[in-house]
Amino acid sequence: MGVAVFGSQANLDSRISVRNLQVKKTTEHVIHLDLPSSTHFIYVIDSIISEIVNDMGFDKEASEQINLAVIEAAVNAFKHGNNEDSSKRTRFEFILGREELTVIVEDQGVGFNRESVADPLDPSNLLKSSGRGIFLMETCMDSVTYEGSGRIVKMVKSKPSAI
Amino acid sequence: MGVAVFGSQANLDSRISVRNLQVKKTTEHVIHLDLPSSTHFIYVIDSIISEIVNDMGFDKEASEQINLAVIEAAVNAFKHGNNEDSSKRTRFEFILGREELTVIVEDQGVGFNRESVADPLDPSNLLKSSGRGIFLMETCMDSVTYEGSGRIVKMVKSKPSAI
Amino acid sequence: MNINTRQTGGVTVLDIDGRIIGSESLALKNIIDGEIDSAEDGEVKMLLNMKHVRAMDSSGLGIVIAAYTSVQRKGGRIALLHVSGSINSLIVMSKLLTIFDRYDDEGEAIQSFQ
Amino acid sequence: MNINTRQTGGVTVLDIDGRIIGSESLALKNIIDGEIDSAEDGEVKMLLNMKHVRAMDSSGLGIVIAAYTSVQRKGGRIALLHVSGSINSLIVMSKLLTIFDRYDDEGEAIQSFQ
Ligand SMILES: Nc1ncnc2c1ncn2[C@@H]1O[C@H](COP(=O)(O)OP(=O)(O)O)[C@@H](O)[C@H]1O
Ligand SMILES: Nc1ncnc2c1ncn2[C@@H]1O[C@H](COP(=O)(O)OP(=O)(O)O)[C@@H](O)[C@H]1O
Repeated sequence: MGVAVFGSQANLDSRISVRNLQVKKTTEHVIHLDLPSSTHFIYVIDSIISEIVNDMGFDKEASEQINLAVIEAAVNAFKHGNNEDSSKRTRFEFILGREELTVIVEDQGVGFNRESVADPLDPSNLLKSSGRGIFLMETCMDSVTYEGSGRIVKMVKSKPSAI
Repeated sequence: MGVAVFGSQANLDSRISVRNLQVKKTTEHVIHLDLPSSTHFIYVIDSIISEIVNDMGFDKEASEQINLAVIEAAVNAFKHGNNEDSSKRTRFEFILGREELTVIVEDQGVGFNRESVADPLDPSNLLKSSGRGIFLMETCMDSVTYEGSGRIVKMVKSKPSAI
Repeated sequence: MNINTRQTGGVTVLDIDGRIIGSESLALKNIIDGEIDSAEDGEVKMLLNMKHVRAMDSSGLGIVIAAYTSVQRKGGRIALLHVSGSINSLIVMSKLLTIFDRYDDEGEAIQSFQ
Repeated sequence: MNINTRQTGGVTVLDIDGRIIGSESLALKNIIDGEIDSAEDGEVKMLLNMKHVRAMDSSGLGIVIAAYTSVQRKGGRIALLHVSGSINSLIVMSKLLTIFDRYDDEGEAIQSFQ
Protein backbone atom coordinates (compact mmCIF):
# COMPACT_ATOMS: atom_id res chain seq x y z
CA MET A 1 0.00 0.00 0.00
CA GLY A 2 2.85 2.35 0.85
CA VAL A 3 4.30 1.71 -2.63
CA ALA A 4 1.23 3.07 -4.40
CA VAL A 5 1.46 6.31 -2.45
CA PHE A 6 5.12 6.85 -3.24
CA GLY A 7 4.79 5.76 -6.89
CA SER A 8 8.38 5.01 -7.94
CA GLN A 9 11.13 2.80 -6.60
CA ALA A 10 13.32 5.85 -6.12
CA ASN A 11 10.79 7.44 -3.83
CA LEU A 12 10.32 4.20 -1.93
CA ASP A 13 14.04 4.05 -1.27
CA SER A 14 14.14 7.61 -0.01
CA ARG A 15 11.28 6.82 2.33
CA ILE A 16 13.25 3.91 3.76
CA SER A 17 16.36 5.97 4.38
CA VAL A 18 14.33 8.68 6.11
CA ARG A 19 12.88 6.02 8.34
CA ASN A 20 16.32 4.68 9.20
CA LEU A 21 17.46 8.17 10.08
CA GLN A 22 14.53 8.51 12.43
CA VAL A 23 15.43 5.25 14.13
CA LYS A 24 18.89 6.59 14.90
CA LYS A 25 17.53 9.86 16.24
CA THR A 26 14.79 8.37 18.42
CA THR A 27 15.72 7.27 21.92
CA GLU A 28 14.31 3.86 22.76
CA HIS A 29 11.98 3.98 25.73
CA VAL A 30 12.82 1.54 28.48
CA ILE A 31 10.43 0.49 31.23
CA HIS A 32 11.72 -1.48 34.23
CA LEU A 33 9.53 -3.49 36.53
CA ASP A 34 10.49 -5.76 39.35
CA LEU A 35 8.20 -8.01 41.32
CA PRO A 36 8.10 -10.57 44.11
CA SER A 37 8.31 -14.04 42.54
CA SER A 38 4.77 -15.28 42.93
CA THR A 39 2.43 -16.32 40.13
CA HIS A 40 -0.14 -14.26 42.03
CA PHE A 41 1.46 -11.21 40.40
CA ILE A 42 0.98 -12.44 36.83
CA TYR A 43 -1.91 -9.94 36.66
CA VAL A 44 0.60 -7.06 36.85
CA ILE A 45 2.60 -8.47 33.92
CA ASP A 46 -0.54 -9.20 31.95
CA SER A 47 -1.85 -5.67 32.34
CA ILE A 48 1.41 -3.83 31.64
CA ILE A 49 2.31 -5.87 28.55
CA SER A 50 -1.24 -5.53 27.18
CA GLU A 51 -1.00 -1.75 27.48
CA ILE A 52 2.48 -1.60 25.93
CA VAL A 53 1.57 -3.66 22.84
CA ASN A 54 -1.57 -1.57 22.43
CA ASP A 55 0.49 1.65 22.66
CA MET A 56 2.99 0.32 20.12
CA GLY A 57 0.23 -0.53 17.67
CA PHE A 58 0.72 -4.29 17.36
CA ASP A 59 -2.30 -6.00 15.77
CA LYS A 60 -4.60 -8.32 17.73
CA GLU A 61 -2.84 -11.54 16.79
CA ALA A 62 0.68 -10.26 17.51
CA SER A 63 -0.58 -8.75 20.78
CA GLU A 64 -1.96 -12.09 21.94
CA GLN A 65 1.29 -13.81 20.98
CA ILE A 66 3.45 -11.31 22.87
CA ASN A 67 1.14 -11.47 25.86
CA LEU A 68 1.39 -15.27 25.97
CA ALA A 69 5.19 -15.31 25.54
CA VAL A 70 5.74 -12.75 28.30
CA ILE A 71 3.44 -14.61 30.69
CA GLU A 72 5.23 -17.90 29.96
CA ALA A 73 8.61 -16.26 30.63
CA ALA A 74 7.30 -14.70 33.84
CA VAL A 75 5.83 -17.97 35.12
CA ASN A 76 9.14 -19.76 34.38
CA ALA A 77 11.12 -17.10 36.26
CA PHE A 78 8.73 -17.21 39.23
CA LYS A 79 8.39 -21.00 39.37
CA HIS A 80 11.55 -22.59 38.01
CA GLY A 81 14.04 -19.76 38.55
CA ASN A 82 12.91 -18.45 41.93
CA ASN A 83 10.90 -21.45 43.20
CA GLU A 84 7.91 -19.21 43.96
CA ASP A 85 9.93 -17.67 46.81
CA SER A 86 8.31 -14.26 47.00
CA SER A 87 11.34 -12.77 48.77
CA LYS A 88 13.26 -13.38 45.51
CA ARG A 89 12.80 -10.75 42.81
CA THR A 90 12.02 -11.12 39.13
CA ARG A 91 13.11 -8.22 36.92
CA PHE A 92 11.42 -7.21 33.67
CA GLU A 93 12.78 -4.80 31.09
CA PHE A 94 10.56 -3.63 28.26
CA ILE A 95 12.40 -1.82 25.45
CA LEU A 96 9.92 0.01 23.24
CA GLY A 97 11.78 0.53 19.98
CA ARG A 98 10.44 2.19 16.87
CA GLU A 99 10.58 -1.09 14.95
CA GLU A 100 10.30 -3.74 17.64
CA LEU A 101 9.56 -4.61 21.24
CA THR A 102 12.23 -6.35 23.33
CA VAL A 103 11.32 -7.97 26.64
CA ILE A 104 13.98 -9.22 29.05
CA VAL A 105 13.06 -11.33 32.08
CA GLU A 106 15.67 -12.08 34.75
CA ASP A 107 15.37 -14.28 37.82
CA GLN A 108 17.68 -15.01 40.78
CA GLY A 109 17.85 -18.77 40.21
CA VAL A 110 20.67 -21.03 39.02
CA GLY A 111 19.60 -21.06 35.38
CA PHE A 112 19.19 -24.09 33.12
CA ASN A 113 20.24 -25.43 29.77
CA ARG A 114 17.79 -24.76 26.93
CA GLU A 115 19.25 -27.71 24.96
CA SER A 116 18.24 -30.24 27.57
CA VAL A 117 14.54 -29.30 27.47
CA ALA A 118 12.45 -31.97 25.72
CA ASP A 119 10.52 -31.17 22.53
CA PRO A 120 6.82 -30.85 23.49
CA LEU A 121 5.79 -31.77 19.91
CA ASP A 122 7.47 -35.15 20.15
CA PRO A 123 4.58 -37.69 20.05
CA SER A 124 5.65 -39.14 23.40
CA ASN A 125 5.32 -35.68 25.01
CA LEU A 126 2.16 -34.50 23.31
CA LEU A 127 -0.13 -35.41 26.21
CA LYS A 128 2.21 -34.24 28.99
CA SER A 129 0.59 -31.55 31.12
CA SER A 130 3.69 -29.32 31.09
CA GLY A 131 6.82 -28.50 29.08
CA ARG A 132 5.30 -26.18 26.45
CA GLY A 133 6.31 -22.77 27.81
CA ILE A 134 9.63 -22.23 26.03
CA PHE A 135 8.26 -23.76 22.83
CA LEU A 136 5.35 -21.28 22.89
CA MET A 137 7.68 -18.33 23.58
CA GLU A 138 9.79 -19.36 20.58
CA THR A 139 6.71 -19.83 18.40
CA CYS A 140 5.15 -16.49 19.35
CA MET A 141 8.22 -14.23 19.24
CA ASP A 142 10.67 -13.48 16.42
CA SER A 143 13.63 -14.38 18.59
CA VAL A 144 14.20 -15.85 22.05
CA THR A 145 17.71 -16.04 23.49
CA TYR A 146 19.03 -17.08 26.88
CA GLU A 147 21.86 -15.39 28.76
CA GLY A 148 23.34 -15.68 32.25
CA SER A 149 23.25 -19.52 32.16
CA GLY A 150 19.48 -19.37 31.53
CA ARG A 151 18.56 -16.90 34.30
CA ILE A 152 17.94 -14.20 31.69
CA VAL A 153 15.67 -14.59 28.68
CA LYS A 154 15.49 -11.95 25.94
CA MET A 155 12.60 -11.95 23.48
CA VAL A 156 12.08 -9.73 20.45
CA LYS A 157 9.00 -9.11 18.31
CA SER A 158 9.05 -6.76 15.30
CA LYS A 159 6.13 -4.62 14.29
CA PRO A 160 4.48 -5.84 11.07
CA SER A 161 5.23 -2.47 9.44
CA ALA A 162 8.91 -3.03 10.12
CA ILE A 163 9.14 -6.42 8.41
CA MET B 1 -20.03 -4.15 62.03
CA GLY B 2 -17.13 -6.26 63.22
CA VAL B 3 -18.16 -5.59 66.82
CA ALA B 4 -21.56 -7.28 66.38
CA VAL B 5 -19.94 -10.46 65.10
CA PHE B 6 -17.50 -10.75 67.96
CA GLY B 7 -20.05 -9.74 70.61
CA SER B 8 -17.89 -8.75 73.56
CA GLN B 9 -15.04 -6.33 74.05
CA ALA B 10 -12.81 -9.20 75.17
CA ASN B 11 -13.30 -11.03 71.90
CA LEU B 12 -12.77 -7.89 69.90
CA ASP B 13 -9.45 -7.38 71.62
CA SER B 14 -8.32 -10.91 70.90
CA ARG B 15 -9.23 -10.45 67.26
CA ILE B 16 -7.06 -7.37 67.09
CA SER B 17 -4.05 -9.10 68.56
CA VAL B 18 -4.41 -12.02 66.15
CA ARG B 19 -4.53 -9.56 63.33
CA ASN B 20 -1.40 -7.81 64.53
CA LEU B 21 0.38 -11.15 64.69
CA GLN B 22 -0.57 -11.81 61.10
CA VAL B 23 0.76 -8.43 60.05
CA LYS B 24 4.11 -9.29 61.56
CA LYS B 25 4.22 -12.68 59.86
CA THR B 26 3.20 -11.49 56.40
CA THR B 27 5.92 -10.11 54.15
CA GLU B 28 4.84 -6.93 52.44
CA HIS B 29 4.92 -7.28 48.70
CA VAL B 30 6.87 -4.56 46.94
CA ILE B 31 6.58 -3.76 43.23
CA HIS B 32 9.12 -1.43 41.59
CA LEU B 33 8.55 0.32 38.32
CA ASP B 34 10.67 2.87 36.59
CA LEU B 35 9.78 4.83 33.50
CA PRO B 36 11.03 7.49 31.10
CA SER B 37 9.64 10.86 32.25
CA SER B 38 6.97 11.51 29.68
CA THR B 39 3.28 11.99 30.35
CA HIS B 40 2.82 9.65 27.38
CA PHE B 41 3.53 6.80 29.83
CA ILE B 42 0.74 7.73 32.24
CA TYR B 43 -1.17 4.80 30.72
CA VAL B 44 1.33 2.39 32.30
CA ILE B 45 0.82 3.92 35.75
CA ASP B 46 -2.93 4.01 35.28
CA SER B 47 -3.12 0.34 34.38
CA ILE B 48 -0.77 -0.97 37.06
CA ILE B 49 -2.33 1.01 39.92
CA SER B 50 -5.84 0.01 38.80
CA GLU B 51 -4.86 -3.66 38.92
CA ILE B 52 -3.14 -3.31 42.31
CA VAL B 53 -6.09 -1.61 44.04
CA ASN B 54 -8.41 -4.21 42.52
CA ASP B 55 -6.17 -7.02 43.81
CA MET B 56 -6.03 -5.44 47.28
CA GLY B 57 -9.82 -5.22 47.42
CA PHE B 58 -10.25 -1.45 47.74
CA ASP B 59 -13.82 -0.34 47.00
CA LYS B 60 -14.73 1.66 43.91
CA GLU B 61 -14.52 5.07 45.56
CA ALA B 62 -11.17 4.42 47.26
CA SER B 63 -9.85 2.93 44.01
CA GLU B 64 -10.72 6.05 42.06
CA GLN B 65 -9.12 8.22 44.73
CA ILE B 66 -5.88 6.23 44.74
CA ASN B 67 -5.80 6.19 40.96
CA LEU B 68 -6.18 9.97 40.82
CA ALA B 69 -3.55 10.62 43.50
CA VAL B 70 -0.97 8.35 41.85
CA ILE B 71 -1.55 9.92 38.45
CA GLU B 72 -1.17 13.42 39.94
CA ALA B 73 2.10 12.39 41.61
CA ALA B 74 3.35 10.83 38.37
CA VAL B 75 2.48 13.88 36.28
CA ASN B 76 4.25 16.14 38.81
CA ALA B 77 7.39 13.96 38.73
CA PHE B 78 7.39 13.85 34.92
CA LYS B 79 6.59 17.54 34.38
CA HIS B 80 7.90 19.54 37.32
CA GLY B 81 10.61 17.18 38.60
CA ASN B 82 12.06 15.91 35.35
CA ASN B 83 10.82 18.60 32.93
CA GLU B 84 9.38 15.94 30.60
CA ASP B 85 12.95 14.93 29.73
CA SER B 86 12.40 11.31 28.76
CA SER B 87 16.04 10.45 29.36
CA LYS B 88 15.38 11.17 33.06
CA ARG B 89 13.79 8.35 35.02
CA THR B 90 10.84 8.40 37.41
CA ARG B 91 10.74 5.57 39.98
CA PHE B 92 7.60 4.12 41.51
CA GLU B 93 7.42 1.83 44.51
CA PHE B 94 4.15 0.14 45.40
CA ILE B 95 4.11 -1.50 48.84
CA LEU B 96 1.14 -3.83 49.11
CA GLY B 97 0.63 -4.22 52.85
CA ARG B 98 -2.05 -6.25 54.55
CA GLU B 99 -3.69 -3.12 55.93
CA GLU B 100 -2.66 -0.39 53.50
CA LEU B 101 -1.12 0.54 50.20
CA THR B 102 1.94 2.81 50.13
CA VAL B 103 3.03 4.46 46.89
CA ILE B 104 6.37 6.27 46.60
CA VAL B 105 7.20 8.36 43.54
CA GLU B 106 10.72 9.68 43.04
CA ASP B 107 12.06 11.98 40.33
CA GLN B 108 15.55 13.24 39.44
CA GLY B 109 14.72 16.93 39.75
CA VAL B 110 15.75 19.56 42.29
CA GLY B 111 12.67 19.19 44.48
CA PHE B 112 10.44 21.98 45.80
CA ASN B 113 8.94 23.29 48.99
CA ARG B 114 5.41 22.06 49.72
CA GLU B 115 4.81 25.08 51.99
CA SER B 116 5.26 27.56 49.16
CA VAL B 117 2.50 26.04 47.01
CA ALA B 118 -0.61 28.22 46.92
CA ASP B 119 -3.95 26.93 48.24
CA PRO B 120 -6.13 26.07 45.22
CA LEU B 121 -9.29 26.58 47.31
CA ASP B 122 -8.41 30.22 47.97
CA PRO B 123 -11.08 32.22 46.11
CA SER B 124 -8.42 34.02 44.07
CA ASN B 125 -7.10 30.65 42.81
CA LEU B 126 -10.40 28.87 42.23
CA LEU B 127 -10.47 29.56 38.49
CA LYS B 128 -6.78 28.94 37.84
CA SER B 129 -6.23 26.16 35.33
CA SER B 130 -3.52 24.48 37.42
CA GLY B 131 -2.26 24.07 40.97
CA ARG B 132 -4.67 21.38 42.22
CA GLY B 133 -2.48 18.25 41.99
CA ILE B 134 -0.99 18.17 45.48
CA PHE B 135 -4.27 19.27 47.02
CA LEU B 136 -6.05 16.35 45.31
CA MET B 137 -3.35 13.88 46.41
CA GLU B 138 -3.77 15.07 50.00
CA THR B 139 -7.56 14.89 49.77
CA CYS B 140 -7.63 11.42 48.25
CA MET B 141 -4.96 9.67 50.37
CA ASP B 142 -4.72 9.18 54.14
CA SER B 143 -1.25 10.67 54.24
CA VAL B 144 1.08 12.42 51.80
CA THR B 145 4.64 13.25 52.86
CA TYR B 146 7.60 14.70 50.97
CA GLU B 147 11.19 13.60 51.36
CA GLY B 148 14.45 14.34 49.55
CA SER B 149 13.69 18.10 49.34
CA GLY B 150 10.47 17.28 47.50
CA ARG B 151 11.87 14.87 44.91
CA ILE B 152 10.20 11.96 46.71
CA VAL B 153 6.55 11.79 47.62
CA LYS B 154 5.13 9.01 49.81
CA MET B 155 1.39 8.39 49.91
CA VAL B 156 -0.53 5.95 52.09
CA LYS B 157 -4.12 4.71 51.89
CA SER B 158 -5.56 2.24 54.38
CA LYS B 159 -8.09 -0.41 53.48
CA PRO B 160 -11.54 0.36 54.89
CA SER B 161 -11.48 -2.93 56.83
CA ALA B 162 -8.32 -1.73 58.57
CA ILE B 163 -9.77 1.54 59.85
CA MET C 1 -9.43 9.69 23.95
CA ASN C 2 -11.91 10.10 21.09
CA ILE C 3 -13.82 13.33 20.61
CA ASN C 4 -16.80 13.61 18.32
CA THR C 5 -18.02 17.13 17.48
CA ARG C 6 -21.61 17.74 16.41
CA GLN C 7 -24.07 20.67 16.11
CA THR C 8 -27.49 20.46 17.77
CA GLY C 9 -29.89 23.41 18.00
CA GLY C 10 -27.02 25.88 17.46
CA VAL C 11 -24.95 24.28 20.21
CA THR C 12 -21.57 22.59 19.62
CA VAL C 13 -21.67 19.28 21.47
CA LEU C 14 -18.37 17.50 22.14
CA ASP C 15 -18.90 13.81 22.91
CA ILE C 16 -15.77 12.83 24.79
CA ASP C 17 -14.82 9.17 25.05
CA GLY C 18 -11.91 7.95 27.18
CA ARG C 19 -9.71 9.51 29.83
CA ILE C 20 -8.96 13.22 30.17
CA ILE C 21 -5.57 12.47 31.68
CA GLY C 22 -1.92 13.45 31.19
CA SER C 23 -0.90 14.12 27.63
CA GLU C 24 -4.15 12.63 26.29
CA SER C 25 -5.96 15.81 27.39
CA LEU C 26 -4.18 17.90 24.77
CA ALA C 27 -6.53 16.66 22.03
CA LEU C 28 -9.48 18.06 23.99
CA LYS C 29 -7.72 21.39 24.62
CA ASN C 30 -6.95 21.81 20.90
CA ILE C 31 -10.53 21.13 19.83
CA ILE C 32 -12.05 23.42 22.48
CA ASP C 33 -9.59 26.23 21.63
CA GLY C 34 -10.37 25.84 17.93
CA GLU C 35 -14.11 26.05 18.55
CA ILE C 36 -13.77 29.15 20.73
CA ASP C 37 -11.38 30.88 18.29
CA SER C 38 -13.61 30.29 15.28
CA ALA C 39 -16.82 31.46 16.96
CA GLU C 40 -18.04 35.07 16.66
CA ASP C 41 -17.75 37.21 19.80
CA GLY C 42 -20.57 36.46 22.23
CA GLU C 43 -21.68 33.38 20.33
CA VAL C 44 -19.84 30.45 21.89
CA LYS C 45 -22.35 27.75 22.87
CA MET C 46 -20.62 24.59 23.94
CA LEU C 47 -21.80 21.44 25.69
CA LEU C 48 -19.21 18.91 26.90
CA ASN C 49 -20.76 15.46 27.01
CA MET C 50 -18.80 13.57 29.71
CA LYS C 51 -20.95 10.41 29.59
CA HIS C 52 -18.08 8.24 28.37
CA VAL C 53 -15.26 9.93 30.27
CA ARG C 54 -13.78 7.21 32.47
CA ALA C 55 -11.34 9.36 34.42
CA MET C 56 -10.06 12.92 34.67
CA ASP C 57 -7.06 14.38 36.48
CA SER C 58 -6.26 17.93 37.55
CA SER C 59 -4.80 18.85 34.16
CA GLY C 60 -7.99 17.62 32.48
CA LEU C 61 -10.03 19.70 34.91
CA GLY C 62 -7.71 22.63 34.18
CA ILE C 63 -8.61 22.40 30.49
CA VAL C 64 -12.31 22.58 31.29
CA ILE C 65 -11.72 25.57 33.62
CA ALA C 66 -9.61 27.34 30.99
CA ALA C 67 -12.40 26.77 28.45
CA TYR C 68 -14.88 28.24 30.95
CA THR C 69 -12.83 31.39 31.50
CA SER C 70 -12.10 31.89 27.76
CA VAL C 71 -15.79 31.60 27.02
CA GLN C 72 -16.59 34.07 29.82
CA ARG C 73 -14.16 36.54 28.26
CA LYS C 74 -15.40 36.09 24.70
CA GLY C 75 -19.09 35.95 25.60
CA GLY C 76 -21.16 32.81 25.39
CA ARG C 77 -21.67 29.82 27.59
CA ILE C 78 -20.24 26.38 28.26
CA ALA C 79 -22.09 23.59 30.09
CA LEU C 80 -21.42 19.99 31.11
CA LEU C 81 -23.58 16.94 30.34
CA HIS C 82 -23.61 13.60 32.20
CA VAL C 83 -20.97 14.31 34.85
CA SER C 84 -20.39 10.92 36.52
CA GLY C 85 -19.22 9.76 39.96
CA SER C 86 -15.47 10.27 40.03
CA ILE C 87 -15.55 13.40 37.87
CA ASN C 88 -18.27 14.86 40.01
CA SER C 89 -16.08 14.16 43.07
CA LEU C 90 -13.19 15.96 41.39
CA ILE C 91 -15.38 19.03 40.81
CA VAL C 92 -16.75 18.88 44.36
CA MET C 93 -13.28 18.53 45.93
CA SER C 94 -12.07 21.49 43.89
CA LYS C 95 -15.04 23.59 45.07
CA LEU C 96 -16.19 24.28 41.52
CA LEU C 97 -19.72 22.93 41.93
CA THR C 98 -21.28 26.38 41.59
CA ILE C 99 -19.15 27.35 38.58
CA PHE C 100 -20.24 24.75 36.05
CA ASP C 101 -23.79 24.32 34.76
CA ARG C 102 -24.40 20.58 34.69
CA TYR C 103 -27.20 18.59 33.05
CA ASP C 104 -28.22 14.95 32.97
CA ASP C 105 -30.56 15.31 30.01
CA GLU C 106 -29.28 16.43 26.62
CA GLY C 107 -32.58 18.00 25.49
CA GLU C 108 -32.76 20.08 28.65
CA ALA C 109 -29.11 21.12 28.24
CA ILE C 110 -29.67 22.24 24.63
CA GLN C 111 -32.86 24.11 25.67
CA SER C 112 -30.90 26.03 28.30
CA PHE C 113 -28.84 27.68 25.54
CA GLN C 114 -31.91 29.11 23.69
CA MET D 1 -11.66 -16.54 37.03
CA ASN D 2 -15.29 -17.50 37.73
CA ILE D 3 -16.54 -21.02 37.12
CA ASN D 4 -20.21 -21.91 37.06
CA THR D 5 -21.07 -25.62 37.15
CA ARG D 6 -24.39 -26.89 35.77
CA GLN D 7 -25.96 -30.18 34.65
CA THR D 8 -27.58 -30.43 31.20
CA GLY D 9 -28.78 -33.74 29.70
CA GLY D 10 -26.53 -35.72 32.04
CA VAL D 11 -23.49 -33.64 31.11
CA THR D 12 -21.55 -31.47 33.58
CA VAL D 13 -21.02 -28.11 31.90
CA LEU D 14 -18.36 -25.78 33.32
CA ASP D 15 -18.90 -22.19 32.18
CA ILE D 16 -15.48 -20.59 32.61
CA ASP D 17 -15.20 -16.82 32.79
CA GLY D 18 -11.84 -15.01 32.86
CA ARG D 19 -8.25 -16.03 32.28
CA ILE D 20 -6.85 -19.56 32.73
CA ILE D 21 -3.44 -18.16 33.59
CA GLY D 22 -0.79 -18.59 36.29
CA SER D 23 -2.13 -19.27 39.77
CA GLU D 24 -5.68 -18.41 38.68
CA SER D 25 -5.88 -21.77 36.87
CA LEU D 26 -5.82 -23.70 40.16
CA ALA D 27 -9.51 -23.02 40.75
CA LEU D 28 -10.33 -24.77 37.47
CA LYS D 29 -8.05 -27.71 38.28
CA ASN D 30 -9.70 -28.21 41.66
CA ILE D 31 -13.22 -28.20 40.23
CA ILE D 32 -12.35 -30.56 37.36
CA ASP D 33 -10.54 -32.96 39.72
CA GLY D 34 -13.53 -32.92 42.09
CA GLU D 35 -15.95 -33.70 39.28
CA ILE D 36 -13.82 -36.58 37.99
CA ASP D 37 -13.24 -38.04 41.47
CA SER D 38 -16.92 -38.01 42.38
CA ALA D 39 -18.14 -39.58 39.12
CA GLU D 40 -18.67 -43.36 38.80
CA ASP D 41 -16.14 -45.22 36.66
CA GLY D 42 -16.88 -44.81 32.98
CA GLU D 43 -19.43 -42.06 33.58
CA VAL D 44 -17.52 -38.79 33.35
CA LYS D 45 -19.27 -36.50 30.86
CA MET D 46 -17.79 -33.02 30.94
CA LEU D 47 -18.12 -30.02 28.66
CA LEU D 48 -15.80 -27.03 29.19
CA ASN D 49 -17.48 -23.87 27.92
CA MET D 50 -14.61 -21.54 26.94
CA LYS D 51 -16.83 -18.80 25.51
CA HIS D 52 -15.76 -16.26 28.12
CA VAL D 53 -12.13 -17.33 28.51
CA ARG D 54 -10.09 -14.28 27.55
CA ALA D 55 -6.66 -15.90 27.67
CA MET D 56 -4.92 -19.17 28.50
CA ASP D 57 -1.26 -20.01 29.05
CA SER D 58 0.60 -23.33 28.90
CA SER D 59 -0.25 -24.18 32.52
CA GLY D 60 -3.93 -23.60 31.76
CA LEU D 61 -3.65 -25.82 28.71
CA GLY D 62 -1.85 -28.37 30.91
CA ILE D 63 -4.88 -28.50 33.22
CA VAL D 64 -7.18 -29.26 30.28
CA ILE D 65 -4.79 -31.96 29.01
CA ALA D 66 -4.51 -33.51 32.48
CA ALA D 67 -8.32 -33.55 32.67
CA TYR D 68 -8.43 -35.26 29.27
CA THR D 69 -5.98 -37.99 30.30
CA SER D 70 -7.70 -38.58 33.69
CA VAL D 71 -11.03 -38.96 31.96
CA GLN D 72 -9.48 -41.36 29.42
CA ARG D 73 -8.20 -43.50 32.30
CA LYS D 74 -11.44 -43.47 34.27
CA GLY D 75 -13.70 -43.90 31.26
CA GLY D 76 -15.94 -41.13 29.96
CA ARG D 77 -15.45 -38.15 27.74
CA ILE D 78 -14.51 -34.47 27.91
CA ALA D 79 -15.23 -31.92 25.16
CA LEU D 80 -14.69 -28.20 24.59
CA LEU D 81 -17.30 -25.61 23.67
CA HIS D 82 -16.71 -22.20 22.00
CA VAL D 83 -12.92 -22.31 21.64
CA SER D 84 -12.01 -18.79 20.50
CA GLY D 85 -9.16 -17.26 18.47
CA SER D 86 -6.16 -17.13 20.80
CA ILE D 87 -7.05 -20.36 22.62
CA ASN D 88 -7.56 -22.11 19.33
CA SER D 89 -4.09 -20.90 18.27
CA LEU D 90 -2.62 -22.29 21.48
CA ILE D 91 -4.16 -25.71 20.75
CA VAL D 92 -3.02 -25.58 17.12
CA MET D 93 0.55 -24.56 18.03
CA SER D 94 0.69 -27.40 20.56
CA LYS D 95 -0.49 -29.91 17.89
CA LEU D 96 -3.47 -30.94 19.99
CA LEU D 97 -6.14 -30.18 17.41
CA THR D 98 -6.99 -33.85 16.88
CA ILE D 99 -7.05 -34.64 20.61
CA PHE D 100 -9.90 -32.40 21.74
CA ASP D 101 -13.50 -32.64 20.53
CA ARG D 102 -14.62 -29.07 19.96
CA TYR D 103 -18.11 -27.66 19.38
CA ASP D 104 -19.53 -24.24 18.59
CA ASP D 105 -23.11 -25.16 19.46
CA GLU D 106 -24.08 -26.25 22.97
CA GLY D 107 -27.05 -28.40 21.86
CA GLU D 108 -24.87 -30.29 19.43
CA ALA D 109 -22.17 -30.74 22.07
CA ILE D 110 -24.69 -32.15 24.61
CA GLN D 111 -26.17 -34.45 21.92
CA SER D 112 -22.71 -35.87 21.19
CA PHE D 113 -22.58 -37.33 24.72
CA GLN D 114 -25.84 -39.34 24.33
N1 LIG E 1 13.95 -19.39 34.34
C1 LIG E 1 14.22 -20.71 34.47
N2 LIG E 1 15.06 -21.15 35.43
C2 LIG E 1 15.33 -22.47 35.58
N3 LIG E 1 14.81 -23.44 34.80
C3 LIG E 1 13.97 -23.08 33.82
C4 LIG E 1 13.63 -21.71 33.59
N4 LIG E 1 12.77 -21.65 32.54
C5 LIG E 1 12.58 -22.93 32.15
N5 LIG E 1 13.30 -23.80 32.90
C6 LIG E 1 13.39 -25.27 32.76
O1 LIG E 1 12.90 -25.62 31.47
C7 LIG E 1 11.82 -26.54 31.58
C8 LIG E 1 10.81 -26.30 30.46
O2 LIG E 1 10.15 -25.09 30.63
P1 LIG E 1 8.84 -24.79 29.83
O3 LIG E 1 9.03 -25.15 28.42
O4 LIG E 1 8.44 -23.39 30.12
O5 LIG E 1 7.75 -25.80 30.42
P2 LIG E 1 7.21 -25.95 31.92
O6 LIG E 1 7.42 -24.65 32.61
O7 LIG E 1 5.78 -26.31 31.74
O8 LIG E 1 8.00 -27.07 32.53
C9 LIG E 1 11.25 -26.31 32.97
O9 LIG E 1 10.57 -27.44 33.46
C10 LIG E 1 12.51 -25.99 33.75
O10 LIG E 1 13.17 -27.16 34.14
N1 LIG F 1 7.98 16.56 41.88
C1 LIG F 1 8.05 17.92 41.85
N2 LIG F 1 9.22 18.54 41.60
C2 LIG F 1 9.31 19.89 41.56
N3 LIG F 1 8.25 20.70 41.78
C3 LIG F 1 7.07 20.15 42.05
C4 LIG F 1 6.89 18.75 42.10
N4 LIG F 1 5.59 18.49 42.40
C5 LIG F 1 4.99 19.68 42.53
N5 LIG F 1 5.87 20.71 42.31
C6 LIG F 1 5.59 22.17 42.39
O1 LIG F 1 4.35 22.34 43.06
C7 LIG F 1 3.45 23.09 42.25
C8 LIG F 1 2.02 22.63 42.52
O2 LIG F 1 1.83 21.33 42.05
P1 LIG F 1 0.36 20.80 41.87
O3 LIG F 1 -0.42 21.08 43.09
O4 LIG F 1 0.47 19.35 41.48
O5 LIG F 1 -0.27 21.62 40.68
P2 LIG F 1 0.23 21.77 39.16
O6 LIG F 1 1.02 20.55 38.84
O7 LIG F 1 -1.05 21.87 38.38
O8 LIG F 1 1.04 23.02 39.11
C9 LIG F 1 3.91 22.85 40.84
O9 LIG F 1 3.51 23.88 39.96
C10 LIG F 1 5.42 22.78 41.02
O10 LIG F 1 5.97 24.07 41.07
